[in-house]
Amino acid sequence: MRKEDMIVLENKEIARDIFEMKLGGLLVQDITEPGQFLHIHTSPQPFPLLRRPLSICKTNKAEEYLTVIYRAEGEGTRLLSACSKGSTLDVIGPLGHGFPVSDVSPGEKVLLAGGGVGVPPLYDTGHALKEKGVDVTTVIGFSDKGTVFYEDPFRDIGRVFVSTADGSYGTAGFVTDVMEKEKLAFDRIFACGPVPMLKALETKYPEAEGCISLEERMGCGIGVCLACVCHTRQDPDGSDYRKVCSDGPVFPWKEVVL
Amino acid sequence: MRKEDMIVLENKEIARDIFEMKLGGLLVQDITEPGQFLHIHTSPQPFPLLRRPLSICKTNKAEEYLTVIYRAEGEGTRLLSACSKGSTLDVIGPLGHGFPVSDVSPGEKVLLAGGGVGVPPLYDTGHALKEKGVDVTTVIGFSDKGTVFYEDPFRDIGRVFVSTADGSYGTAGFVTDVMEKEKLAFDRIFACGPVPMLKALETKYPEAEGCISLEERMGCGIGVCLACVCHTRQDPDGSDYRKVCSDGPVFPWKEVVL
Amino acid sequence: MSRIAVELPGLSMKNPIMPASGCFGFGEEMGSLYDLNELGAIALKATTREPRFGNETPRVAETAAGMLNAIGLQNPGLQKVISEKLPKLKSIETPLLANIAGTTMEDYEEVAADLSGTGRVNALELNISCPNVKEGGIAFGTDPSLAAELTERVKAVSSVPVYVKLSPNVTDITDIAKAVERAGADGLTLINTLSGMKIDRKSRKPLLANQAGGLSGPAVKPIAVRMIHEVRRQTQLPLIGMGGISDVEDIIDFIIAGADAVAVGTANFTNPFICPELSRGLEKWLAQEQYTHLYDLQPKEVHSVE
Amino acid sequence: MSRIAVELPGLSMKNPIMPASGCFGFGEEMGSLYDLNELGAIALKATTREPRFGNETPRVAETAAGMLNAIGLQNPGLQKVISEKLPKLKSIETPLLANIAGTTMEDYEEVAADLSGTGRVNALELNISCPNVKEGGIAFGTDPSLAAELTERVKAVSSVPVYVKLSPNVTDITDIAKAVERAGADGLTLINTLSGMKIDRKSRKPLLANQAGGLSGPAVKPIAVRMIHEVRRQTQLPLIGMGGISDVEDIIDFIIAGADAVAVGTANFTNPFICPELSRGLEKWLAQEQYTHLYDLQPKEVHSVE
Ligand SMILES: Cc1cc2nc3c(=O)[nH]c(=O)nc-3n(C[C@H](O)[C@H](O)[C@H](O)COP(=O)(O)OP(=O)(O)OC[C@H]3O[C@@H](n4cnc5c(N)ncnc54)[C@H](O)[C@@H]3O)c2cc1C
Ligand SMILES: Cc1cc2nc3c(=O)[nH]c(=O)nc-3n(C[C@H](O)[C@H](O)[C@H](O)COP(=O)(O)OP(=O)(O)OC[C@H]3O[C@@H](n4cnc5c(N)ncnc54)[C@H](O)[C@@H]3O)c2cc1C
Ligand SMILES: Cc1cc2nc3c(=O)[nH]c(=O)nc-3n(C[C@H](O)[C@H](O)[C@H](O)COP(=O)(O)O)c2cc1C
Ligand SMILES: Cc1cc2nc3c(=O)[nH]c(=O)nc-3n(C[C@H](O)[C@H](O)[C@H](O)COP(=O)(O)O)c2cc1C
Ligand code: FES
Ligand code: FES
Repeated sequence: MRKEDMIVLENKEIARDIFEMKLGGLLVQDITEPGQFLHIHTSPQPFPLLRRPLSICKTNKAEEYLTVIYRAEGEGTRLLSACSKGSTLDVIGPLGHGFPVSDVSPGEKVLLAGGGVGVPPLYDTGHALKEKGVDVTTVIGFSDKGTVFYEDPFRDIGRVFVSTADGSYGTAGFVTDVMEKEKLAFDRIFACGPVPMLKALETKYPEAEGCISLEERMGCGIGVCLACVCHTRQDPDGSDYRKVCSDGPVFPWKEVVL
Repeated sequence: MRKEDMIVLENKEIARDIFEMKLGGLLVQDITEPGQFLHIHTSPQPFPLLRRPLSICKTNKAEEYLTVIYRAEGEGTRLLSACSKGSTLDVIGPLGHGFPVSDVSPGEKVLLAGGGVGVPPLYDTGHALKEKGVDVTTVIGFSDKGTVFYEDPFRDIGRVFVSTADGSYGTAGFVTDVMEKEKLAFDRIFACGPVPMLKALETKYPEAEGCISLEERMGCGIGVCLACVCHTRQDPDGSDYRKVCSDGPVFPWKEVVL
Repeated sequence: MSRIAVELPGLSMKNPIMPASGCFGFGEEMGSLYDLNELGAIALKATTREPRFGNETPRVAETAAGMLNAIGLQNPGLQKVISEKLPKLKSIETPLLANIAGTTMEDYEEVAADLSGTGRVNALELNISCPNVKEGGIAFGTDPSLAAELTERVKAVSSVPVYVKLSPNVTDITDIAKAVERAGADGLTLINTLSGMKIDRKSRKPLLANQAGGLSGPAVKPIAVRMIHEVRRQTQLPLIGMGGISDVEDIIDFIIAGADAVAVGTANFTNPFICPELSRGLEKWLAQEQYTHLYDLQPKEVHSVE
Repeated sequence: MSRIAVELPGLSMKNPIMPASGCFGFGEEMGSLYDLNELGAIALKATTREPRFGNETPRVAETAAGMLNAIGLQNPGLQKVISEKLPKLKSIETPLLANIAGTTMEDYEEVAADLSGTGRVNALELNISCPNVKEGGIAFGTDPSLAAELTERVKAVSSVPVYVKLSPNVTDITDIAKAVERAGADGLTLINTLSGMKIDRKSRKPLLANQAGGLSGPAVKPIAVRMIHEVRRQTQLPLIGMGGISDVEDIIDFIIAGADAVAVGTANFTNPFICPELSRGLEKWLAQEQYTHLYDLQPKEVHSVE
């Protein structure tokens, strides 16, 4: 982990309110797993006070840059969206544990399931899997046509299915609807998205092998404040927990309570 | 008075930590007297919370811009100094009452006495006086050579004397030292600068006709919060007062307690 | 019916927004900027029996997302408020909430009787919570039984409804709220400022001449919201909420927490036009979100004013 | 002699800066980022007799220049703190201030006796001011006689100096300060967080699962400075000041107001490296300004620790 003023190399809207930002800096060299995240101070001024966690989407160690994709929604992400090329951002990272690509064997069938701004960390993950010779299928869901992003980049990795909740693009419904409709089979599943989506997946595929990536409101991002804890499923006395920031954000299938 | 997003037309350092900023906008047309001021929100973000009062230095109604000169010192003025050309600033103004140029008769000898960032409002004042055919002499004092500004522009208006506290430029000492040394005579004096300078002037020239311009910490800038009051000299029961923002910032010689 | 009109004791407000006491003087200056009839009500600057100059300057200081003030209840005194200030507000229809302060119970009684007797004042706001004057009623604001006694005595002499303005500088704000409710208060306004201090970086001493001052602005909003939420659950009284309001979303937060109307203080300094802007913004937002009335935002069990 | 070394009861600090309790865990994570020997001291996360999971999430919310937290004293409990957490701090020399919390006086006594008995803890910090757990000692923090009794009982069983951490959610913080001073406290730490609430703009309900949370960060600094200034004038005890410190100038403000050392909480989240950065920055600033010691900043009559 390091704290660095990263340089904004690019920052553009790629779907409605969805921005893709390219950041350059040494920190890129420290990334060990796809699915790790950054904790970003969104303004050169002291406020907003808290950093914003954003997943690393794409890593390019050779050219020393990475990409994040975020929805400009609240105060902090709106400030991010106004950052101009050449400005710097105070970033700490890489943080947390990503998807365990090293556990996957060549030839395995891996399904990537992403919802909304949960899609980004799956991109680097898919890439790493493909390089290993894994057979990757991607199913990504969005609210509507206007917010769909990264369909094409994922095509380079394998088959891609898109759903929208309002049916304005791809299959109408949720990621799980696509999976049923297309009867997608897989040896392992890596998922990231809103909690209802993750819950639906764990319920439909209780025996699956795989991982989910979780979101939680954070203070420190590095494991000291205990803001981001979640319960574990195997926890008779209710005292066991995981920290999303430092134990996660990626957890084994059904390890934690959603 | 209006509230306007004025456009930053220019913003440059003209002496050590002293910036000259040109602002364009309709507000310029409302200016009625030299010595009025603006109340500026120093950031496009909500904080710093309070506006900063800055005197109007130069007015150009034809081209609809004005100039302010400020010392970048605290949080707000440092943010101002980072404003780039083309950006906008939320400004209210013109506020307060300026120097009563209309009271001055052609041919009168007027002395302008300014100290540090008290110099700016005297510039428009001098100009207006000169246009009326008044004989203007300017004495301006600074801490040291590095912070001297606007000596040349004032030369267009009349004679100019400069002092520095450390003697690194012009006469060593204060504005009052120059006035004594040069035996400057005047019918009227308009002064703006730090309180010790104003006090020294009122003490040395108790019978002078003239005005001073005062600074005080402000809340509203428009007369509602009573943050900026000062006592008056003729005030038997201690209840009389003036508001610097709306009764001033320019007051008749010896009207208020310094 | 209007989406944003609200009825509070003595205050028939066409929108739920009023400038907070001390942040609007007696309306003269703002009246030259916009039509004061656009306001839901106006809380006037504190009036005391005798004229007060207040504290020496500096009287204000900036803090992170907030400001400190130590004006010290400067005002021209009861007689001049009646003879000079109120007449200037004759031509507008907006209800007036007269903030009154004092050192003794008798002070409050006299000011209350005379101001309510003018006919131009629609309700009184008992300022028992000004942190900036040592003798300024601060004990009335922190001691439930004193607060209750004062409320009772003022109610006895006032011909208009009486609101009590609560101090946040207390261990349990609901104690005072319940005490003044029992004593007959018609409503509560909260919160006044939190006592704070700033050190001047140059002199290395307290910056304000009064040393301490009252903290207001966005910094205190979470404290204000929490206190309104608490008080709402402990009393039936109408609540006028304030503390850091500066946009429409802030108003919504206060209404959800349990306020029946709101006051805007410090934000008037950032933007003198804020009150009418907020009432237009609130109306528009409610229309967009298809609420028929502001109070539909409140959880059912919470809203207690009919 | 060092310009920034300070001596407080039990805490021989090479610089006046420690991370505040709850903002540094038990030091493990930060220990992998920098050498913990750079710190003046470390205030550990609250320890309770039994393990606590704490409140449900969301546990934090952002506010204007501040944050709310409602962690709820999550900790592994006394036994695990002794067997697992403290041993990991063996190799560093930095003094440890163990923050202890409980529901009953007996809880505090047991935790105090056992932690002070480990030999690794240099002083105790009685957390009688956590606003986030209903049973979490809040009454001890608001009632001077309860606070005094608790202090006395803990002093009786502790083999190390005892600091009492004061709550700002009180009418008069000096009452509690004086009561615990008389009861034998060795020092005071202040302030804990202010109780606040944030409404979630989407659900229109309190955002934190616990509804209310504790406000910290720059927003509360003026309140903290005012309270330290007040307490300094009413007691002789050493004071560890905190509340919104995020730069060297903030530390100077606290020292001028009367603090003998400071703690940094929320700012660790903005910048995990802040504590060592501040101690280097403070040293440099004092050298530049030619102070021989930090305490030379304090007005003579104020500083009372020898
Ligand atoms: C590990 C992790 C990875 C993430 N990756 C991405 C990503 O790649 N792209 C993306 O668009 N979003 C991502 N998120 C969600 C993102 O952090 C929030 O959308 C963002 O913090 C909201 O900030 P704001 O300024 O828009 O909202 P504000 O409402 O101003 O935020 C206020 C506070 O709440 C927190 N907060 C609000 N919503 C969330 C949320 N959903 N999750 C966590 N904290 C929240 C903020 O961090 C901040 O502290 C991720 C979250 C986590 C925990
Ligand atoms: C009527 C008037 C006209 C002025 N004209 C000029 C000018 O033309 N050029 C110029 O450089 N300065 C001028 N000043 C002073 C200028 O307002 C302050 O230097 C400035 O507000 C300081 O802000 P900051 O962000 O640097 O300091 P900060 O320390 O961040 O300011 C904190 C708060 O203190 C207030 N404050 C601090 N110093 C002063 C001061 N000396 N006077 C009033 N408020 C202060 C700020 O406005 C702000 O509210 C004028 C002041 C007044 C009252
Ligand atoms: C400059 C100033 C003066 C004030 N004067 C008074 C007053 O005279 N009487 C009173 O009850 N409250 C007074 N207040 C408190 C406000 O009415 C209000 O309760 C407080 O500022 C919180 O609201 P805000 O955060 O919107 O400012 C004053 C506040 C400020 C900032
Ligand atoms: C996330 C978080 C957890 C905290 N946990 C504790 C705690 O366990 N015990 C305690 O005494 N104070 C706790 N505090 C309060 C801090 O120690 C400190 O008193 C307060 O945050 C003010 O300082 P700051 O503004 O620098 O954060 C906590 C604060 C935060 C933000
Ligand atoms: S965010 Fe602080 S422990 Fe996870
Ligand atoms: S600054 Fe508010 S009255 Fe002058």
